[in-house]
Amino acid sequence: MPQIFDRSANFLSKASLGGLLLFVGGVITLLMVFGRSSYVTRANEYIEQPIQFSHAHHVGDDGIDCRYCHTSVETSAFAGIPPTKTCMNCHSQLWNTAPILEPVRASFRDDKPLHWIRVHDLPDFVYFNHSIHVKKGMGCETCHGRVDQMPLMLQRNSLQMEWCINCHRNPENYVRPRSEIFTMGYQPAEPQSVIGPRLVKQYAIKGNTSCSTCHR
Amino acid sequence: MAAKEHVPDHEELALMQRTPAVIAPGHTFESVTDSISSIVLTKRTTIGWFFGFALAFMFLMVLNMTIGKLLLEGIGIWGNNIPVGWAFDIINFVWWIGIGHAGTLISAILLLFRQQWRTSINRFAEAMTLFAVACAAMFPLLHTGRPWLAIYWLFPYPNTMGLWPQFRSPLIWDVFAVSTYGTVSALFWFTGLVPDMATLRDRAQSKAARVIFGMLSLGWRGSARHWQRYEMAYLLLAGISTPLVLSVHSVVSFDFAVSVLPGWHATIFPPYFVAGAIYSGFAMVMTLAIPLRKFYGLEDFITMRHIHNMTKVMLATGMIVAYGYANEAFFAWYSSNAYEAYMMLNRMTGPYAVFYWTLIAINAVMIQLFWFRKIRENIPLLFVLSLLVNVGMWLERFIIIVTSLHRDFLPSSWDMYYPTRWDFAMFTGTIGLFFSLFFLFVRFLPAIAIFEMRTIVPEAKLKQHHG
Amino acid sequence: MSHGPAETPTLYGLMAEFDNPTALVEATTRARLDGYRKMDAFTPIPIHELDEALGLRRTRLPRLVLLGGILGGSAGFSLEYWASTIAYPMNIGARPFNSWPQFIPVTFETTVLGAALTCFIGMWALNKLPMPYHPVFNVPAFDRASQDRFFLCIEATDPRFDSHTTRAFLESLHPVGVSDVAP
Amino acid sequence: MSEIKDIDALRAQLDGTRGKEYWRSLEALSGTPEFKEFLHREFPQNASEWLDPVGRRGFLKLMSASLALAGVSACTRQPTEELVPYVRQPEELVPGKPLFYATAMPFAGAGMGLLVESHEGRPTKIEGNPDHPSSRGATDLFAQASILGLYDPDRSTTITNLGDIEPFSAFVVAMRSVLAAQLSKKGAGLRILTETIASPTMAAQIDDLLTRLPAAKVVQWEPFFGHNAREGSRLAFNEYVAPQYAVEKADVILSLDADFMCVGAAGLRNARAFASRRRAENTGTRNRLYAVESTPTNSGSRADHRLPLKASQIEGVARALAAKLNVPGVAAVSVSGEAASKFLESLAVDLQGARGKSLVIAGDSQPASVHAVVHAINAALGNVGQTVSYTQTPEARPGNQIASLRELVGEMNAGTVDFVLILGGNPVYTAPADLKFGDALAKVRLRAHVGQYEDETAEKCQWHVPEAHYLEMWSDVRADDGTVTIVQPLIAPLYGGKSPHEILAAFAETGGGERPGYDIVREYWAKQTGLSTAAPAAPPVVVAAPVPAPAAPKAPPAGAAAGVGAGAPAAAPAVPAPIAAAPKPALSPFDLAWRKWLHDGLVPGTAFATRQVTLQGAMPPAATPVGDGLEVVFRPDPAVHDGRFSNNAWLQELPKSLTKLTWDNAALIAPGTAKRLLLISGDVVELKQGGQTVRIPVWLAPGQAADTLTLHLGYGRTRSGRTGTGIGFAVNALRTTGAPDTLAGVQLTKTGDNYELACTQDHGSLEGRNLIRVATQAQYTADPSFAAKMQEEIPKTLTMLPPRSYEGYAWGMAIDQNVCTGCNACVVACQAENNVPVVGKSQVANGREMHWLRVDRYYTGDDPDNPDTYHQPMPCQQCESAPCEVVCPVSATTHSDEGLNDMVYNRCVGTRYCSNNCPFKVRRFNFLLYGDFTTESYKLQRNPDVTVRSRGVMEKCTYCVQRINQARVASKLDDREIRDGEVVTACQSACPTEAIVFGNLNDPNSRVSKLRANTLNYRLLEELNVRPRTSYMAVVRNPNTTLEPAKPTNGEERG
Repeated sequence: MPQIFDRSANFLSKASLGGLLLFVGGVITLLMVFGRSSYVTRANEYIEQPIQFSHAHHVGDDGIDCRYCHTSVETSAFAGIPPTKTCMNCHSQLWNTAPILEPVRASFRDDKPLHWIRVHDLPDFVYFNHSIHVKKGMGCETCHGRVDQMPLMLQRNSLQMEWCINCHRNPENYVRPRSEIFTMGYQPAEPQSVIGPRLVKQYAIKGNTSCSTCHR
Repeated sequence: MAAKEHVPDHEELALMQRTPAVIAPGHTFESVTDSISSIVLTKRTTIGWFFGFALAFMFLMVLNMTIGKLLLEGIGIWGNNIPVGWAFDIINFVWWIGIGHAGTLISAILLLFRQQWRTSINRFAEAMTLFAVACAAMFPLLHTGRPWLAIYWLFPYPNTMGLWPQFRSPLIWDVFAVSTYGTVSALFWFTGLVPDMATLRDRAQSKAARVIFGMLSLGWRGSARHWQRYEMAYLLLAGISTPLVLSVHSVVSFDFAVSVLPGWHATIFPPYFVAGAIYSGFAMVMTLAIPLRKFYGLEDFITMRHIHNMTKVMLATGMIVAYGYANEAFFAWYSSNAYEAYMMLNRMTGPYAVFYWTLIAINAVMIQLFWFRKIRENIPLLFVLSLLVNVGMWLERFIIIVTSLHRDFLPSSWDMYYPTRWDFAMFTGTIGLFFSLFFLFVRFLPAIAIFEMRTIVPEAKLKQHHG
Repeated sequence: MSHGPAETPTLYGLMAEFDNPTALVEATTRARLDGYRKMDAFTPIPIHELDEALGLRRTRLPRLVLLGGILGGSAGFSLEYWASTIAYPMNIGARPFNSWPQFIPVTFETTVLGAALTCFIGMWALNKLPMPYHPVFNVPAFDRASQDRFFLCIEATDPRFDSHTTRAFLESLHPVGVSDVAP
Repeated sequence: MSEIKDIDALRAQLDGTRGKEYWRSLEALSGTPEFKEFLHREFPQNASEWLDPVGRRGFLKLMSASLALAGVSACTRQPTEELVPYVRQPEELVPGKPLFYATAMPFAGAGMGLLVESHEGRPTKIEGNPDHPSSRGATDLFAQASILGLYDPDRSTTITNLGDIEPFSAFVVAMRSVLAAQLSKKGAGLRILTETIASPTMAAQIDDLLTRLPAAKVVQWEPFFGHNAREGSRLAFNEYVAPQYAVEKADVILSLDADFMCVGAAGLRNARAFASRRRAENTGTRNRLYAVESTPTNSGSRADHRLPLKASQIEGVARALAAKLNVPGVAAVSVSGEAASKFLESLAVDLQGARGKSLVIAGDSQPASVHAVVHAINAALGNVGQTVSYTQTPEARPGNQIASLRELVGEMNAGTVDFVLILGGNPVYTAPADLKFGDALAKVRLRAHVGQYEDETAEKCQWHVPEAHYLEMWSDVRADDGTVTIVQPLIAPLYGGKSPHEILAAFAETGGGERPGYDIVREYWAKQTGLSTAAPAAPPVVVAAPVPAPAAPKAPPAGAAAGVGAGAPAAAPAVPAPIAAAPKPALSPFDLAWRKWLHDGLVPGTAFATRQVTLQGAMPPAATPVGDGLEVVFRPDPAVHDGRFSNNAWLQELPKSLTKLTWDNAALIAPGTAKRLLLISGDVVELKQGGQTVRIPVWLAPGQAADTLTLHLGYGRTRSGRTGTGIGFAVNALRTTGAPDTLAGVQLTKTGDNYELACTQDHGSLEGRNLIRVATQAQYTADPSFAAKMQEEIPKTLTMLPPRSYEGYAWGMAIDQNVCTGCNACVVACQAENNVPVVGKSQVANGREMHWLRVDRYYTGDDPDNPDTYHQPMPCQQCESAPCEVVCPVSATTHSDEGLNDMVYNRCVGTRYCSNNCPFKVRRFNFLLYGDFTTESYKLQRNPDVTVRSRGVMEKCTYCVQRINQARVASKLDDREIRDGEVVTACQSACPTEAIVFGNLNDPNSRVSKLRANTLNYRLLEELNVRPRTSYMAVVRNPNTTLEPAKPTNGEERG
């Protein structure tokens, strides 16, 4: 008897074909999204630190300059993490009994370094140099966000290659006067579209996109 | 379709007496349909099938093991080195892809040329193509050092690096060519299968079989309207596949022709590779057809006519390949380029000379046997020869790849290549994969296109007196 | 099936069964001359005479395939062009960013792919397949339509259709048999 | 039996081939399937795969591999990392910037001045100290590789007494008791066995000891040292003096079995001096080098005339020459052989013609009498005061080491020795076999060994104390010209090692036995200079592990992070000398001086004054009778020296410059001799002499003297470490005090065995290709642009591509083959700088070595027993239209804006297509996980600016792009262009002869541009239009026309 299927089979067969297409498409899109999600990039993710150090307090309230702690940001690839000594400069006087600071005092006492968890962590095959970016008028804020409003440090941007490349291709959209590098919440005096290209010329910025600029 | 409006006039009848027919006399719609579909539906699965499948499956497992080790330890388990960066991996790739070509050629090109004799062999030839491509397609991925990245970096997709494939690289051309080739062959093959699925659906006894074949046949009911579009689509696919099949091996040959290496950098490569592909492909069809017709009693459908024609094609393409060798040698001398000259000298007298001369013996000398009708009618001998041709074509790729690489421009970097056990495991493993798939195919799908066979039985011809 | 009509009042049509292609073609021609339009023939092999007999127009598949090919090809080339000259231009062995000769192979392959996919999908779509359920399958003898029998079905929706006269007409074509087709 | 057949077949092939044919067959032999087949009967195929050291690291590596692969794929989260700041940051340290400290490497009786790069307290790379007289900014391969030795996990880590772990105090107590016991008998039973003493402080400590214990003895033993040279000077002048050569002043140089450019403390200086008269830019007259040698040497490979001669016959040549030059007191000797006498004839004339501007140098392995004769010849030629001068010896206590060692062994056997302290060295392994040193040592009641490894000697001693690496200790050392460098530590001892000074302190009167080396050295120098040491700085070296010593950071050498001009003295303004920068107020006068010494890396005014010497009248009689039959010459291994470096994987895998062998030693034999004895490379032979036998495979070495086998010591170690133990063949058994250098009358028997040697270059012939372009001086003057003419015609329409221009910098390299001696320093430097992994013997044998820079060695000429040898360093050619880039499917290798051929490891998927398409085959592939991700200590050595490559990726020379980037950033930070010579590649900075020049091709005044403009400049495979950025200087030879009649066209390069 040649009739094998019920009428409904006609709809089912077409529907299932369509469904299959949708499913495959969906999975691929999902992977794309996941690859850029903050789960992968760790962006906007608070990280427990041995000491609840607040940039909001030290930068925002106390207005300490970035370079007081990150001493080598203008001279070296590595911005520098302050030695315990730097903390003790103040905290041997201020809050020198506060329990929250005990790890710092302990470190200084026993000559045991503090172990911070790295927040901005580039892959090992990427070589980033702070000094040259600072020299060429890239503000801390541009990559690190409003540090002065971060009770706990977190990563604002994806730090993925497409994000880096974006600025290397059009630095004029991000460059700021050298005087404003360490300003938080900087607002350009003139529109960026005007000041940007001028600074790019003035600072002889060459957004280098050769592979060996970052990968060796 | 070729057969359809064909009316044998007398000189053609005369021809048919001399050369055996494409189908034995006395067959009807029913007899054709029955003898082919019964292999799938009613006949008991032979012990021979189980034995053969088991053997093939064993080698398939060897392949799995090898791939496992490959992924764990890296391609260092092979014999590849610097300077010989490619060896068995790419040899096997080119060899399999080449074999695939016969299937498409038979189903597409012979269709366009209205070659009636294709009908009884095109189905399993196409299946062979698919399985060969499946074997080949593994290598562009597995020969890389980091397959887990290659598998998606080789395809263009918007990634977080803002990077795209490097479209100037022949390897990218390969990726596109092979994947296109695989897809189109599959579509072509499936399209051809649908009416036969309907036949099986309607002949099947068990409910399950009816449902399964029912689904696969997409509810095909043989409507004249459908047949019209179907025939058109089939013709179009054939028309599309023909340039495709020629392009695929041309692209594969670019992997070499585009480089600067003496022995690779040659403009003759595309035609010479395509001819070689068809040559090896027909050899493989022969290797498969001879046992197939024997064990399943299909001598009525795969007749001496087919055997003859296939050997003739092999003879023709084999001669083209041989011309290719001659041409390489000639230009090595004529170009008066020291590197080219040394490359040829090294092939003929170097450490791998024995392989070179074996290849010449097979692909240039041995095929001359096909001139003789006696040989063309000696089935067992043909079987052996077809196997030898496959060996010869494998050696050709070995010579092209290894001897060109192992001694190139700077004598200081010259070195030797020796395969390891894992190279052989990989190779035999793919053969295992190929035959496993083929055994499953002949057991569960009609190995010969039933409806096309129906079109060439006498019944199919309309009596002329209507108007 | 015989008791089909009992369940559903209306008929899908009437089905005449023939045992050779010539008879079918003649019958179809006669039916068309007789003024029937909504009818279809079912055969185990393609029979080109039926196109004429049923008065079928040439399919528009070829034009679709051409379109598909052009789309595929241009998509392929523009991807290559965009990726290597606009998205991320790189100096690759001193080649120009737009090395169009080296973009041809991929363009060709995408053309073929586009055409082939259109052809495959287009053909099934135009045939409205997959359609596992169809009234003609209700005819018990229809399972031989995929083997060695040839069927002509005149549908009830045809203006000239009348279960009695049409049946009589079909009988007059010396079929192996005529049967109702339940919807 | 079929083996025999195969081999006979091979020999048949070998016979009746001549000249360039010969090289091919040499190669073919090791290449033919039947030969490999034959090998594999000994070594089953793929056995290598299982014995493979890489494979053996096993599971852990697989795990890290899988981690590595997880790390790179897009959708995985990175593992969290920690940031660990200092507690108190050293003030001179800027995180992320390397510091450079000046120090010196004590080696075989002299010191070599170095600058050591340090990243946050981890020494990572060694450079030469441009200010140092014997280094001049260059280094040799041993200095380069010593950084790996520092981190060697196999170094001994604990003080042991009879296997029990003891504190250092316990050792000191033991020593004090020995001292107490010996005081009564004036130390009659106390013996100290050291390596050659080149440290003034140590010499002073010993003198102090000997004044209190006059009967004690200090014996020095160095298996390879200028023993004969010293004895020769005593024969000639009746005193121990060291000849100082001014090679740059010599027009004609004769080397008698001397590798004066690569071996010995003055090697670097000599090489630089020789090159100054030889390089492509050289405008003055080229010097001419004659070499008479028993075994091919690197110096010999640069000779214009080379005469291979059995070592024992060379004395004859020397005396015959002396006679021709009418040196008083030398009887004329007739030289056998027509070639030799002709050679001698024209040589004598040539030397005569260059009186006062010639130089004759005798090799350390030639007997003392030869050295004496050579001194006389130089005097007769009026070279003394011109090209050669004499000073006191750099070693503090010159003497006949072999004699004193023999004496010591006598005493030990006699049982008169109560206690022997072996201070460094490995005498049980290195002492001549006839002494049976090990057995004698066992007869001593108390034995202490101080060394970096628990080696053969440590095994025979009760006490073992780990010795500090020179990068871990305070010390001082004299260079060959006497200049003193203070050796300062870069890192606190990793394995608690002690310096010799700290050991000897145990025997000192003062200080209670334990004193930091820092105090000892400072005290000595305070005493020497007589400067006041008021308020000396405390030695914070005692601060817990790795922080850099408080030594003054040296201005980095050219090309390093804050680069200063090349050659320009490090006092360049870029980095202020810390005296100025020193924050501490009121340093004592001594501290001021001290800091300057440390900063500059030398103590001013310590170079020796030349000494007037007077020749003794009569020349000594010929030492060695000319022996018939086979002769063996002993040499230190080119890579592992006397075995002290045998656990250094970099040196083990280094292709030895003339044989290209790795991981093994072999008996070098002349092809002619081999043919006569029916030997092919790899045949294992048994060498017999005086009841001693040595089993070793032979290796056919073109240029080797007939009937001479060269045996390299340093292999077959039984207690070396995971790398060095049990590899190669021990040959010391044949070396006796009687014949430490040359052994005559050796019986050779074939064993029929064959041994697989891992060689990185099978093929030495040029196959008539114009890769190396050579002309004689005459041809060059006739046609200065001969090199270009040898390039085959290039069609105008070679390319259809539009030309690409490079604005800004366009980096390029020029390599001068005239001065490349193939010393291999560059190869090791590259390995150290770029984290190049080691792959192990089986992988090398399979053609998978990873060196980014290889030095190709080609032979030309028709006589396989005396070919011309050329070295061609082969880095990535950085082609402008790079074939590798076009074929990469994922743009993992692309071109930078400055014309570099970038390789992006993290993008690479490893198709190896780029390597296949590279005409120079300079790309290297990680077939397995070669990078060592597991050994902690080695991680400290890695260059943090270069990615450590994982499995399955391609890698290659980058022109040290990390250095370029650092220089670019540095220049941008102070708004200027990169200066010429500011970027110096690792290979360039190591090169003793400055054969490698790197710079900006867009700057017409850069040195590299000037070389490019030189008529000798040519690029390889120009006809392929790959347009390499690396170019080569064609070789100009300067033959003596009487010996080599000028040919109309130059045939040499036609191989």
